[in-house]
Amino acid sequence: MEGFIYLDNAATTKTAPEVVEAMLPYFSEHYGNPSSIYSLGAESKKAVAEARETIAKSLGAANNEIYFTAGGSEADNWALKATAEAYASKGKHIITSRIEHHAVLHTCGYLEKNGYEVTYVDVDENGILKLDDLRKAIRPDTILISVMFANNELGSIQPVREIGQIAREHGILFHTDAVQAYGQLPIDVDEYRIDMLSASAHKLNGPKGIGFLYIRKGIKTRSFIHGGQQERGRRAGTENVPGIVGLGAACRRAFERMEQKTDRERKLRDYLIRRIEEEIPYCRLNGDRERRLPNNVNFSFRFVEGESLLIMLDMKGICASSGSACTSGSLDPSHVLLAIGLPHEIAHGSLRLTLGEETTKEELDITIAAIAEIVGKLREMSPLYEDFMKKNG
Amino acid sequence: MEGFIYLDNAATTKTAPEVVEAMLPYFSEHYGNPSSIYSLGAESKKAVAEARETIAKSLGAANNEIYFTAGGSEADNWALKATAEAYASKGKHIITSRIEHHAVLHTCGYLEKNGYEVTYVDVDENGILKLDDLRKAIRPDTILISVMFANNELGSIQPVREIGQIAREHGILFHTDAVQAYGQLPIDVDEYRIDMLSASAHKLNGPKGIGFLYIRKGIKTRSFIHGGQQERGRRAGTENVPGIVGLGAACRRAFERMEQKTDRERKLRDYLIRRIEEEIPYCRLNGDRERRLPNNVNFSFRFVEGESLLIMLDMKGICASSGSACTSGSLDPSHVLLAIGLPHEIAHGSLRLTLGEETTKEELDITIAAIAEIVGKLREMSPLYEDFMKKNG
Amino acid sequence: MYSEKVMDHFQNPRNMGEIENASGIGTVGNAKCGDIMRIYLDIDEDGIIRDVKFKTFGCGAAVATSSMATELVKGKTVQEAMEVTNKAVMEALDGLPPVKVHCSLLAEEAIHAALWDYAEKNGIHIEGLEKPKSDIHEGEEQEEEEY
Amino acid sequence: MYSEKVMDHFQNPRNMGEIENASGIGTVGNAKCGDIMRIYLDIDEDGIIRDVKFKTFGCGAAVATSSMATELVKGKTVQEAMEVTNKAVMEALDGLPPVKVHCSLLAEEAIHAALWDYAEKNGIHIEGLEKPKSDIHEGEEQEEEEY
Ligand SMILES: Cc1ncc(COP(=O)(O)O)c(C=O)c1O
Ligand SMILES: Cc1ncc(COP(=O)(O)O)c(C=O)c1O
Repeated sequence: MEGFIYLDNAATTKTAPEVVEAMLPYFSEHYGNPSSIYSLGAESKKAVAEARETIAKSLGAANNEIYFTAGGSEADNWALKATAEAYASKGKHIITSRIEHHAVLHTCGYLEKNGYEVTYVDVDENGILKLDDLRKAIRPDTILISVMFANNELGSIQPVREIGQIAREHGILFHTDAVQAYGQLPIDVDEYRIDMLSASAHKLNGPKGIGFLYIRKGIKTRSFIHGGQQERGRRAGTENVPGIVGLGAACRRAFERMEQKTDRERKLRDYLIRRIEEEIPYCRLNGDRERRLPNNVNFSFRFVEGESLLIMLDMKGICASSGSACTSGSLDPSHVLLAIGLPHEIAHGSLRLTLGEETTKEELDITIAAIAEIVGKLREMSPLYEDFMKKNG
Repeated sequence: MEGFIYLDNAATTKTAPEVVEAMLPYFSEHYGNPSSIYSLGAESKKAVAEARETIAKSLGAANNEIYFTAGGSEADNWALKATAEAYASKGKHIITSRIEHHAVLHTCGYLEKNGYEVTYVDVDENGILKLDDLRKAIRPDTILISVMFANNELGSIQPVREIGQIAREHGILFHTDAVQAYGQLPIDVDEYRIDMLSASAHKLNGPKGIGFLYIRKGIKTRSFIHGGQQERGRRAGTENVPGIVGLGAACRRAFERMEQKTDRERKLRDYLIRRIEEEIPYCRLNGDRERRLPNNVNFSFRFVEGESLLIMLDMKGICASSGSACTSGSLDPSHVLLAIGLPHEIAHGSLRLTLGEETTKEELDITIAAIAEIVGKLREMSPLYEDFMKKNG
Repeated sequence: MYSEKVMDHFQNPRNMGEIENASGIGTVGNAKCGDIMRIYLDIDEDGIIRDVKFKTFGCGAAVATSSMATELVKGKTVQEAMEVTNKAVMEALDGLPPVKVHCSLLAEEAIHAALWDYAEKNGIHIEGLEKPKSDIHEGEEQEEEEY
Repeated sequence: MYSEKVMDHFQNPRNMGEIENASGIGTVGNAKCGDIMRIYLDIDEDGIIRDVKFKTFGCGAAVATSSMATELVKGKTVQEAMEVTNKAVMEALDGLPPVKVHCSLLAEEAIHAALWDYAEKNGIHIEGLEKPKSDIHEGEEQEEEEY
């Protein structure tokens, strides 16, 4: 793949070459099992401990509050299912939002089939949780509030501080899926009163297949994967040492350059938004203009369908996405776009462009021109546009 | 780590440099999300499909019967929990063996706490399942038999063909934890009537943190990790593309050279066994002499404690293990050694040496001399040996 | 995910556009489901489809099947056009991914809807033609239960 | 996992061996749990520990704590030896991993058992000394529930 423009960093990122470099010795050289007693294992163990410490520090957490998982989905499943199990005697009610990732939503669906009740709190038209609705949803038997830190499609940043406060006041646990936010926004688990937090390395220029769950000390939990004594008996399975080292390296890297990187991306993002709004008619910015991830741009183009747009962009070497990467292949428009009140046909025409550390202004200029051309072409082809122009044109 | 002798290949193996080579392009070059629509994602998708096909072929299975997981433990947890859930209406009884890996045993423990009944079938003094006891354990409400293909401590190969036959006759599902056997022994899921099979890449010179679960088509199953539509909606989470590619490469490699590799290891194994038996008094070979993994050697040395032996071997640059890598740190001797009837004090003195493709006869000669010296030294220090010699010497 | 033929018809759609004063126009699908197809037919006195155009709002497969369907009916008699099934469209495109089969049904339906319009306008009966359904999104292939 | 001091005492155990006709011998632990320690004391008429030896079946920490315990009591009076607690042994070894703390208890207990034997043989009473427990493996630090 030469000369393509990658604007799908919310789906996954390029693993930074330094991160791969850091991982390499742990495949064929220091390959010992960290649970073993000999020196070869001790090297792996040390590497795992260092990664854990880096991550703990990045969140203001303690080392033994970090548990490695195979990614964000496992962390979300673990947080919800284990909490549900451990606190079932207190209550069986869980609160979440309508715009969570499927890893949370489908886990909630599973819990509903198993005797739990779930309240899905609405968001406003910008994709921000309605705090009043959250307050109203709380019941004596509520055991968990799970609201994402920032949404993967809209980039909308949730009022995590307020949610944490509300949860704490009511003695309810607070889990946040920070898969999109971690590494982009500063997060302090004490300041935000977060009890559990999920993250995934491949969203911050780390490798795929590794992530972690932060669990505040003192919280009752249960294992999700049972077996060996890894992760203090909480998560079985031979440690993915290269993956953990990669996650640690990606984390260190992301936190070192966070301010500089996000400043840069925020400027590029706003440039991209402005030019699209100026140059392409009948478009709508989805998500909050201010409370938004620095790298997220999401537009709906009326009369145009997302997949066609994506394929045509791909033909020009531009990688983008229409809604969540996970839902492609499904025919329904994304639940997130519907939750902010977009009509189906407009939701179908959404385009998500998510910037990365290598994104340049030149790439965006090319992309803007490409979108303008393609949207024009697809509208020419669109019976909806024809009807609209006949009525209003 | 220079000049060490690695004899702990049952715990984990060195990732083969060619395998790492195969993975590398999928970190920073073809890093696209396989679920995405653009060409960058298509390359990842193709790589994943190829790995799946390699694995399916190695088992005589269909491509869509292979589901990638984060390793053997997740595969075991998934197989047991999902089957328990899906077949609960048929019955809540599960049969397994006393010598399973903790990933199976602790999952069984979890299921027992959740209303399931588990029968743990005994093994004989060589660590081979007692088929008569298995037959007797079957009840009308038995939904699953889970017996490992080969044991991780003793290397004892289980009568999988007979178990598959018995399970099929009774209309009971058969899961086998083949984490130790896959890549060492030829396995055909139809021939052995296996309905589900777990494997883990890092046991066959592949990377850590990736494995798979084979699920025969037509079997009712449930997701274990809920979320996105990856793995045909069965296992959520952005695919660990480099890991999957590494697993595929390790699998291809292992099956290409299986005969030659295992012939070689079998010879070395038998050489090691013979010399230890000849040269070190008061030792006992644990596990079956014939029905044994080609790379496994497991001895108990009376009057000697395993950890001390391991540390002294490590000081000479020899990596070995005493029981399962996962249980180190625990004070009890391994449940497997107790299951074959070893008294505690003898179980405590066990040493597992597991050969790998790079093991040489010279390394074994050095190891034998080291063991003889260390066992002698530790016996000098042992009050048990003192008492024994006073009585019998 | 798409065959080369599909990609070709998507990139270079044949017969895209409108026909003024068409003999028959059919629009099927709905925006809610993400695809709408409109077919314009120009049919002469002998019942031969002289010209055909389409407009489509939808995915790559929707565009490609519209384009191929127009190719397949162009120059045909009305009765011959009735035999252009979704299977014929799919085959001509070297197949479609399972989740996209419904697009080929939509294309068939769009032709039928345009023919129905032509028949109504001209008060004629076309053998085997039924009033078009307003929504053909039913019975999609489903994975087995997920939980 | 072990400190350098522990490794040193494990690799080069001090006072390993037996004493013929020892003034007191104590054996504690049991093979079932994986560690047994035996202490031999040679105590002179003034109640001073002239010599001490140990034999241990057990892990690295068991060997190292035995070795260190013998070092700490050697040359001491019986009463001084009574003050050699497991804490003192651990500190002298720069600490032990949490799962190995019981080894230091075992070492303390082994000294006490040998002193008890000495006291019994000589019909004397040692201030603060209790009859040794036969098994000291109790109350290990446990992780919280696992399921
Ligand atoms: C027999 C057996 N089952 C399961 C496992 C667990 O595999 P993993 O560590 O890859 O999760 C292992 C190895 O640790 C094993 O030897
Ligand atoms: C908000 C959010 N949660 C969870 C996930 C799942 O993470 P993973 O794919 O690493 O399992 C993702 C990304 O796919 C995400 O964007």
